[in-house]
Amino acid sequence: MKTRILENFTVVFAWLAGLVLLSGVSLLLGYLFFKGHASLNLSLIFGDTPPLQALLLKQRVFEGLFPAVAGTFVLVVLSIAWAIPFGIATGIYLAEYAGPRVKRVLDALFDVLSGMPSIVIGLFGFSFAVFLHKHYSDRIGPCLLISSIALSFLVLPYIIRTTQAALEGIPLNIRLTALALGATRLQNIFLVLIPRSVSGIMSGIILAIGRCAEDTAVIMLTGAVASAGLPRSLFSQYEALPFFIYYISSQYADSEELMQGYGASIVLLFLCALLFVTAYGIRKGLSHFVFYRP
Amino acid sequence: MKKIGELVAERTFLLSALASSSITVAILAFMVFMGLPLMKQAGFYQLLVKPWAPYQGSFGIYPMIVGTGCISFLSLVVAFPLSLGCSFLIATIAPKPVSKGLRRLIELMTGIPTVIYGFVGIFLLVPYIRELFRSGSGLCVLTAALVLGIMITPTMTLFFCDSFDRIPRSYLTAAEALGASRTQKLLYVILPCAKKGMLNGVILALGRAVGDTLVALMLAGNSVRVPGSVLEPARTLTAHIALVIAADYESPEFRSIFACGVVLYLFTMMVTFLVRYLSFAEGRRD
Amino acid sequence: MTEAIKIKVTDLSFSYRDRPILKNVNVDFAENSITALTGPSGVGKSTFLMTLNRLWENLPDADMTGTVEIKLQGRFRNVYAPTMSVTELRKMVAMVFQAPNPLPMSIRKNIAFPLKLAGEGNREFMAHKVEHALRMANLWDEVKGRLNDDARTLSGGQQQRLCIARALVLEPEVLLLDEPTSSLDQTSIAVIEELLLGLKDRLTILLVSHYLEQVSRISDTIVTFDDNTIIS
Amino acid sequence: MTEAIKIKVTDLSFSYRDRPILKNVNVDFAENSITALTGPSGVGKSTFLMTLNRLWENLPDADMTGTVEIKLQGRFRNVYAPTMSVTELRKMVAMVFQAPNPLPMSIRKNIAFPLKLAGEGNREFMAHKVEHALRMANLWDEVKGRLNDDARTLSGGQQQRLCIARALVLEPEVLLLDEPTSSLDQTSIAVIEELLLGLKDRLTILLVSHYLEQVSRISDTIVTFDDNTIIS
Amino acid sequence: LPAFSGSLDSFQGEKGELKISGGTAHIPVMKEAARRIMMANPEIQISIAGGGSGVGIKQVGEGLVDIGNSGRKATDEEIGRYQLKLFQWAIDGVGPVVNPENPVKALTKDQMKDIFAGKVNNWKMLGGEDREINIYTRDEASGTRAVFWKKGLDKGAITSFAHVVVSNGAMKSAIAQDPYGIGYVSVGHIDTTVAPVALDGVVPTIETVQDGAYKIARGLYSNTRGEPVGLTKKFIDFLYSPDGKKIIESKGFIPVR
Ligand SMILES: Nc1ncnc2c1ncn2[C@@H]1O[C@H](COP(=O)(O)OP(=O)(O)OP(=O)(O)O)[C@@H](O)[C@H]1O
Ligand SMILES: Nc1ncnc2c1ncn2[C@@H]1O[C@H](COP(=O)(O)OP(=O)(O)OP(=O)(O)O)[C@@H](O)[C@H]1O
Ligand SMILES: [Mg+2]
Ligand SMILES: [Mg+2]
Repeated sequence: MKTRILENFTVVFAWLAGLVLLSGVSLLLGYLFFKGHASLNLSLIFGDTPPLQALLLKQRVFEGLFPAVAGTFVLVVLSIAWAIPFGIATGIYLAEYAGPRVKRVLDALFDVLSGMPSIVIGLFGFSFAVFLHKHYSDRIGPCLLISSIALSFLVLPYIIRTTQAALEGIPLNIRLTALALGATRLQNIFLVLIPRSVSGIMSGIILAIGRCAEDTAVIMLTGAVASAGLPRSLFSQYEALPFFIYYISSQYADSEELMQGYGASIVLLFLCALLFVTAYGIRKGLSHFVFYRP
Repeated sequence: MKKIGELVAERTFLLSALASSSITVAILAFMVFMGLPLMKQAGFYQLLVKPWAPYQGSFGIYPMIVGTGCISFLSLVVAFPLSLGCSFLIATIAPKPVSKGLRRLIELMTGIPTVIYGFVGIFLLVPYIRELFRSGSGLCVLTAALVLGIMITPTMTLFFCDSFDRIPRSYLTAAEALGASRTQKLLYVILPCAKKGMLNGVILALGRAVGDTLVALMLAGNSVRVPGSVLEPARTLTAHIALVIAADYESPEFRSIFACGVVLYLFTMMVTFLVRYLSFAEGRRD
Repeated sequence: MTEAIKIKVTDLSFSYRDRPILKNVNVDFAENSITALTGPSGVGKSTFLMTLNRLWENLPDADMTGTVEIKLQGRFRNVYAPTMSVTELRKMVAMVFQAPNPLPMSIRKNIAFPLKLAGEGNREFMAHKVEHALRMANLWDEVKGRLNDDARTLSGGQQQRLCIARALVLEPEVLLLDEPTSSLDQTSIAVIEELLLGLKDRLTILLVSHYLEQVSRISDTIVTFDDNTIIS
Repeated sequence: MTEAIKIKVTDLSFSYRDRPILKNVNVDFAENSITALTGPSGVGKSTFLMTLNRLWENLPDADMTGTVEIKLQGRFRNVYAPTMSVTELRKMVAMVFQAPNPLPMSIRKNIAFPLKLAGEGNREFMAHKVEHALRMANLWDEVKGRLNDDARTLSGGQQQRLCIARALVLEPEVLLLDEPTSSLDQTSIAVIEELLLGLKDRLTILLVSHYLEQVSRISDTIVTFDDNTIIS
Repeated sequence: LPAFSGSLDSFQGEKGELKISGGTAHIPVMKEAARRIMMANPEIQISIAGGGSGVGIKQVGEGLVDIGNSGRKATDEEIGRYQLKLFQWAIDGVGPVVNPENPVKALTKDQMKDIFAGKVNNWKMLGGEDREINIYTRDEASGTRAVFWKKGLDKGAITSFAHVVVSNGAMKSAIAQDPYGIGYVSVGHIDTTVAPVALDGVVPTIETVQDGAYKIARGLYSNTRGEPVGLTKKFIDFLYSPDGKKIIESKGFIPVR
């Protein structure tokens, strides 16, 4: 009898938990859309500036999200550009070259890196910038370059892990095919193994993009500012969407600005969801081990 | 000719692996290096147990450690039952289509940006908590923990589901053939077998809760005091870094955030090695 | 057949993802006898067994039509009737698999597991049942001293007898065995065959086996599967 | 044996993670003949083939001792000598696996792949070689109209012949085949057997096979593996 | 004082980047001025970050930014160390604020000191609702905090119970959200979403600050390292121009004469 009660309780409990989580999240999203849908229009992004003029960089946007969106875009492109070559090369090294001992050590290091709180990486980036400023060049301070490098540290483990997993998942017979035909190790990697892992690596890259677009803690320490206009150079400060949302949430001046915050949240949410679904579509059953990120 | 190409490539891969992995080491080195003057002066241990009162010259991060502990523990208290329940639903209890849909949805939820949780939390949950308990400002440990709990639930649920999936099919078939209902299968076979994997999920989720900055910064109130109840404000290590980074670079305030960095770093390392150890133990058992 | 009929299968068809496995199978099985099912690999023998206790319902993309009636507690019942509880059915129509599949718990708990599922709480009664089942499976003497050891530490033959004991503990009316001896050595096979012969007057046994010798040694009837249908 | 020796294996031992698979194998293989390797499953036949072209070196935890000498370009060479380039070796000692493994590219590109690896750039020459290899493998007539189709759209037998053609395109001196017909139907098997017989005067062929009929049909010599060693 | 060379015309032909950080009270003025300048001359890029007065002084001193704003006068030590040039372009007050729903709209200075010290912790004790007082303060880098602490609380204690927010804007939105909160903001930031609290009978407004009735006042400074040149100089000049003064006024501060 006691067991029956336990079993029934389990069922009720499970449904209840599902309900709570779903209602929690739908409340979150519902509230966001309820509050923010009214602000979703072109002037949210471009303010009073004609969109075309803004996109062609002919005219500046002051009241809209355009500089923040552009800043996020540039930031993501830069970070990914740093992370991809290192990430893929390291993934290849781990999967194809590293001996078991080396691999154990490197694996542990990347595990630690992938579990690192992003604020710690931000702090590292910030103090590194200050360090460079003091000892190297007056021109360097917290800026786009530093932010993108710090962000690339943040997402490097994603790309390493997906590359490594994709390569290691290739069955032995395929691995041996080209080798038996006289391929060198490098030929095998680039002509057979990498082409077969493209989807895995791509999904890792897209996740990394999502991560870069979403992160706030790193950029608030390394160069994102309240107002900067479009980023001009690697050494300039910039605006970014997630930082904008954070900024608005704590210091909106009036309800209009607050509405912008809701709008920005919805835009960011859509952006991330889109990236996420794309990554998922590219590679179904993508492990969330890769998603994990404090 | 070709040999050289091979060698160059291998060296390149090796170098980039070394460069990438040196980041992990470099971060620790930097934290220690920057925090060293203060740690030397006050002693690392002293920093860990003293309060934060910059005007009295005390730069301890004890309140932040306690704040971090409270908020992340409480968020686990929120997230654990939710994740357990949701993973039960997905594993056996819900009908196939529902369970599939739920799983997709939860996977998608892991992609919601953190700042959005914080943003909605401020305007939705904070006033609600304030009026519900008629005490405090609503910016408190409880609010932060609730939002954080919801935030880490998807990750934890997926880890649970994962450890359920790893149970050998034969165990499940055995139970089914003996007339176990879905719930019984879950309670008497799946759950006992998946314990270790689930512990992994909990530890990783804890790591995530401790490492999160935005939710605590936006919702916990950031007061530099050991919270006396869940309705009082508190500051986490991560939020402390974000707040004090503005201070004078040479000041002990600024140095103290590197102590926070070191603590967070060591915690991450602990989580990582614990998880690795557990996975290793699990791998060996099979 | 002169004996009473225990299981009546009518017009049974089965497919995996629209690939037909069994087509219009009609067959009866006699009570208190051992029926051997043979046939080439992949013809659908294991699948057929699973249609009798509805175990296939947990497989993805599987589909079945037709009726299966089994005389349970004295009267014929359609096992696919909505009133039939699938967990009750599986307690009365027990199954043992090709590869022994002890659960990752002690020997005692393995045997007691079906009792626990049935909601039994009386420990003394359970201990008694466990002993009885182990005795029936000729395993008691070998394991009585180590009932708390993990069941996975037993040898293959012992594990298979454990699984049979576990299937017997609820006193089922039908016992389905899917190549229960294929992973065992000669001695273990002999022990299990003897065990089955001894169980025959209490149960109806359906046994899938590839070993023609074995089949002729212990079975009363032979049913051969061939290319989606049955030749008796 | 009266024919010239092509491959000389001396004191070969092999282990996976300290589990010995082959122990002190000594065997020679004659030139321009088909030698069949048989023996129970898991005894190390595939592993043995991989010691001849050093393919095992890509497996984790594998270890080997002993010498293998092959007469390449007219003189005996130790394939494990430091001066021996492993890629050159594999071009001269080609291998075909049990399951056909076309690369995910067009038929033409599959065949041309080893040429590409060897650094060949002349397109006309390559086209000519491709045709030649496909003709040798009795596949040309079947695929000449669809050289740009994905190789994975071919039937199993065609895929296996494609793999043989791909192995032949570099004009190797030794061809290792690991159960090349086990996943094929009777007609395909006959075609491939005929093909191998036709290749025999140009190549030394080593063929792993379980099918005794096949073995007796086409092989000149039979080497049987048994429990870590070889009985010829 | 620098010459009033200019309106926006003076930016003609300039280009390059100007980095500003520091005091958060300054931000609305900075943003508006930057917007005007950048509109007039698209070649100029001005970035504005907060951080607080301490950050402003420090960053300009270290050369990380071109202009570091502060809501307090830089100390002599800071001036000496970094060769700072101080430009005070407005007068501002720091006023205690509560939520408009809060009936308590006047306090004595002692009451306020007690509140911030945590001794008075319920609005009931001040004639309000029976609810705890939620105290909001600023982080340690804040000039607003420094001024309020010195002149408003006479360097009295601020309880560690207090919530910490990172900017004037954040303070305002926190109080606007919390009916039981009390905090302090730059007078320029006070609008209808928060209610100023009269201190010893004087309501903090521009007027009372200007005529000296309200005592917790301060200057808003823009600091440069060494004598400003080029774009930096023109920006500061602009703050002193008639257009600049209008902006300062419109944002609720009193431009210096
Ligand atoms: N879960 C499944 N999904 C899809 N097809 C399946 C599944 N299980 C079995 N099959 C297919 O159904 C056919 C019958 O399988 P079944 O296991 O019943 O054969 P069997 O007669 O028991 O063979 P064996 O003697 O090898 O055990 C086989 O072709 C098999 O490939
Ligand atoms: N990569 C590997 N790592 C470890 N052990 C292996 C590996 N490959 C094969 N083995 C083991 O080595 C032994 C010999 O394998 P091998 O594949 O050479 O056998 P085989 O004679 O070709 O058998 P079959 O006829 O089944 O193909 C087997 O016991 C196998 O389990
Ligand atoms: Mg079967
Ligand atoms: Mg083999």
